[in-house]
Amino acid sequence: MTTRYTPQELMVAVASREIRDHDLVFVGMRLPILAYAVARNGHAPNARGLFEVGLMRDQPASAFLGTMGDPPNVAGALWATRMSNAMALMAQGNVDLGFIGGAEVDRFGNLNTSYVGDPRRPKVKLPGSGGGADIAILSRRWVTLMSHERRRLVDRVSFITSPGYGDGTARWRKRNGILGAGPVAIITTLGVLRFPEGGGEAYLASVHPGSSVEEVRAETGWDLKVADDVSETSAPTPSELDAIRRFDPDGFWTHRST
Amino acid sequence: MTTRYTPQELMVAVASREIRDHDLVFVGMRLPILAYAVARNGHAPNARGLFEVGLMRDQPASAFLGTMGDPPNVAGALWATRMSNAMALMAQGNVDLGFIGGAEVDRFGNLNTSYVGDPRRPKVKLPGSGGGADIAILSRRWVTLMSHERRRLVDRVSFITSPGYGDGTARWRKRNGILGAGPVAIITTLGVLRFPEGGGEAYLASVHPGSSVEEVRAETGWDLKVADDVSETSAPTPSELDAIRRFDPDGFWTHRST
Amino acid sequence: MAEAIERFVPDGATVAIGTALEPLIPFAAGHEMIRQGRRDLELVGPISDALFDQLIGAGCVRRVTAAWVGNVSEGLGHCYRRACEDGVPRAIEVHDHSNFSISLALWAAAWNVPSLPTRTLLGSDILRTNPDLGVEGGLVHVNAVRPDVAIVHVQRADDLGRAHAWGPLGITEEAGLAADRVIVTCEELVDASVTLSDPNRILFPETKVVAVVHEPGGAHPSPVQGHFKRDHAFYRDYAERSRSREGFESWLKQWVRDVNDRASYLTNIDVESMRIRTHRPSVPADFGDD
Amino acid sequence: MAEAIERFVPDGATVAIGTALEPLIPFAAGHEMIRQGRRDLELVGPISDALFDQLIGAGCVRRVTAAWVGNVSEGLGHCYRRACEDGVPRAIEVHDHSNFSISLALWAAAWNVPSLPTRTLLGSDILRTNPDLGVEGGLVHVNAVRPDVAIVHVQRADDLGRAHAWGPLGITEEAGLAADRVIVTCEELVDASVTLSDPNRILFPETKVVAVVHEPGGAHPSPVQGHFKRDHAFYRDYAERSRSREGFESWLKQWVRDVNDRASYLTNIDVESMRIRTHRPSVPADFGDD
Repeated sequence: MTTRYTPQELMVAVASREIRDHDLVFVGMRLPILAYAVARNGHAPNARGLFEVGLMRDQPASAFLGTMGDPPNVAGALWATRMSNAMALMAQGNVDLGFIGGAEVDRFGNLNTSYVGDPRRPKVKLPGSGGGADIAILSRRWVTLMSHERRRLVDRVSFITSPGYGDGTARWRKRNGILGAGPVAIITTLGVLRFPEGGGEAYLASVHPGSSVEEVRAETGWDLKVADDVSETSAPTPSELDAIRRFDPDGFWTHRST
Repeated sequence: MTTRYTPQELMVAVASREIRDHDLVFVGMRLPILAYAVARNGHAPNARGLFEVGLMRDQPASAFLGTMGDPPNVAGALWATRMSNAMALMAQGNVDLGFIGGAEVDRFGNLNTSYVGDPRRPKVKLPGSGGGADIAILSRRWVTLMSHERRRLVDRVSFITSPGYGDGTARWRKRNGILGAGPVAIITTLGVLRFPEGGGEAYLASVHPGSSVEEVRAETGWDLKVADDVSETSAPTPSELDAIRRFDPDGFWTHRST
Repeated sequence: MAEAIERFVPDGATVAIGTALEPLIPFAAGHEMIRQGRRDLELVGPISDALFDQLIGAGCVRRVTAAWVGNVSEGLGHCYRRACEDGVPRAIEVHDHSNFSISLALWAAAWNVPSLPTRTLLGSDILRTNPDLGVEGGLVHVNAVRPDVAIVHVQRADDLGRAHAWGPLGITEEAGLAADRVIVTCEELVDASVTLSDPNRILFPETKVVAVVHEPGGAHPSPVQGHFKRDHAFYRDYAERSRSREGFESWLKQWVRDVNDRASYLTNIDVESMRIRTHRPSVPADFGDD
Repeated sequence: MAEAIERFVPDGATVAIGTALEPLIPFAAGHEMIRQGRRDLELVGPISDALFDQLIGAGCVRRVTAAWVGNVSEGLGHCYRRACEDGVPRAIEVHDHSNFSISLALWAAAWNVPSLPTRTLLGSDILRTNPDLGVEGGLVHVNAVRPDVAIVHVQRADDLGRAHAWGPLGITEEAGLAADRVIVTCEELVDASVTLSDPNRILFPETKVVAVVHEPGGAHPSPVQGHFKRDHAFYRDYAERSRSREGFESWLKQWVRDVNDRASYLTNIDVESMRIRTHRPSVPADFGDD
């Protein structure tokens, strides 16, 4: 018997595995909130979540969250404070892992959530950084989640909102004075892209069940490198799915028809 | 019938008269706490007091205060916060009047509360600035209270902790980028010294009952100018004395033997 | 409310609003600005969950100084897109920030310094588009942003301006300190004995507060700890209808222009289904002094 | 207490202590440092009401980074004077600050920037003596001060490090954020259900807190809102006896060296006369969420 799951549920499960026990995680919104809940209920019982709205938690909220500022995320919090205090911890290198959503990502892991086209007369005005730039620059390592579409995975973003490895040259982050080590994974609806040690260009590390290397490459806007040992992404375990469905009972974030 | 009062009681009464109605007063410690209480109970019922420990009050505390952080000063406060927030208001020019205690003051109103002699090997190490330098620089106008002794009112302080009018040259404060207008009075145990409009050198404006211009000049470490219209300082009124004795019932600050 | 907005939010004002991020957004105050036809505002905030989008769509806005403008649970801000991409209903200027940098811009104003340094934004193209950000000595310098007025919604306040809010506060404290004046809207108008029972929870010095408006439900559809859940469906409906200019106009007519005030607005909402019914009272702190 | 000081306050450490100014001074922790013969400490604080003076007199201190060192109700710090003027019992280095600038030094560390700008101290000779202050572009730049450890006394905390303090907080918050680690001493050790009932009153992220010590009366003679008045007479006695080196030594023997711990110390105090007996409970905030 195989368990059915949505691409978003798989993404949440994969994202949750990026969280190590005892990590302080800058959680962000949407799927990462679920990923934090899954990890905390599974392999990372000592992780803590930090939310830019001004919250720290251990246990995930006991009810569905539309935003990180929803009342269930506040009840039982370990700290309710100002945003600048949460940012202070990240600026000190205390945040082990951050999650960032993106509209566009490029081969060097740079995210654009600001402008498609000329910022003075944009083709598309995206909402902006929010905390994305802060996380990309100040967290120790970070992960982005994205729908895998050719228009979203582009060769070079026209506007770097949240810097990955910049132009891909060696030590670009260091030369720019950036504290954190940079992105470690791009988790998409089709697969998982990773970066070489020390950063640089993304490569395909695993393909989700039901997709293929060829499909992933076709949906990627540059000539995507593929790991020699490219594998199939492990499907969500039953306990991961249990946790996901507990925290998103109506499939609001995970697009499950209930 | 004359009412007897101590020099400190007179100083408090004089200091209280510097507070205008609706002023936000950076209160400080010791006699100014009493001065605030007297003003608020008398001619300045809409004044508010700000304390660097992190408090704002309207009514003076209902019991004796040994320090601004004593529990009666907190109960009923309008705001209990961080010091940097109180300082923010002062940096914005919201503080109308500040009080500073001093060990030494000079003819240009500069205060030394740091070092007598070479700072590297001081003859006397005084406690330091506390909030004094902040008040001297950031409050709109300020007043100092001091025992009138030749060793305390000196020609030039060797160390400017809290700047008055510097070297006394025109626009010294402006040239140094200092926001506030500077000291307006030095209230001593013998008289009141004031400054010309726009700052500069202190002159004797009034002499306390029982003292004289000659005594004041003899106890001052420079050739003190005397106002043409030098007057006698008005004695504390009965209602001023009432208030002083209510807030310092044992004469702790005002040296009254009870 | 009408009087507070009329007196303290003139055309052209720089207005910090929605400073707690997703909770406590003063929608009622924002809608009153729209009804009064306010023009040329500069909006200042971290993220804005739909309120900035509405003010932009209504043509009230000249400049946005913010980290994010959209609809947190739904995504893009359609009015924001139209204004930036097509100048509809009018072109706006955008001063891009990150969440951290907008906070620092307000702390700079609160402490009255021209700018504050930070390590965030290094390597980001946000540095290229916002003239209020500079790089020197390997650090980003964030210029002060001083709002003329900060508008906050809180759980309770007294009529002398002592406001209590709880839950995450985002950039509320620095916005209030940086602003020349503060307008407070509140769920409950309480006696001073309540606010002064806990001076640590008072957000701002009362010397900054120029108006207190008792406006229950004034933050709907955003959540208010202890009072209201977030109305996700309302945000979804707004996102869908505001996709087109016509849809937005019809939404605006229904929820703002054809409504006299917040009390009337609330008659069109199923308030009871949004109300929080559980209670989790904080354990009191004892301010005993003698 | 002994274990917390032993483990987390090594010789040579930079220690922020007494950060709420006059209230909540962790005297018990300071006395334990003296008993353990700690050496070469750098003390960081705003004003210190006698505790710095005692640590200096006991020879524990290499450097003082502070705005004011003395005895707030009595005046001069006699041990501080002897150390600065005569090098007794040892010479100390002084990094002079104002209250505002020491706060900014800690905010700089909390935000991990080399310095923060300010308009205070312009025109003050403090700029001449403290190498951590510079002037450029018409502003003073205050270098970051990062304590190895901040020690705070609070009204209540749980054993996982969530600390509630109330009343004025001075520079406590920035000291805790700036420090690598925080030691909390508390009047009451409470269940997590108490601290988590009010997350807004939690001072620091628990990730900074390395030790919680239940130490009732641990701030005597400084005041603790809701628990203890300030013991003015005790400060006066200390001021008088510490005038001479011998007097200080005898004071130190009586109150620190010949005392095993805070519980023994308190048997020599008329604790009951210092205890606050009135109650002024704060009105709860409702964190209801559903």
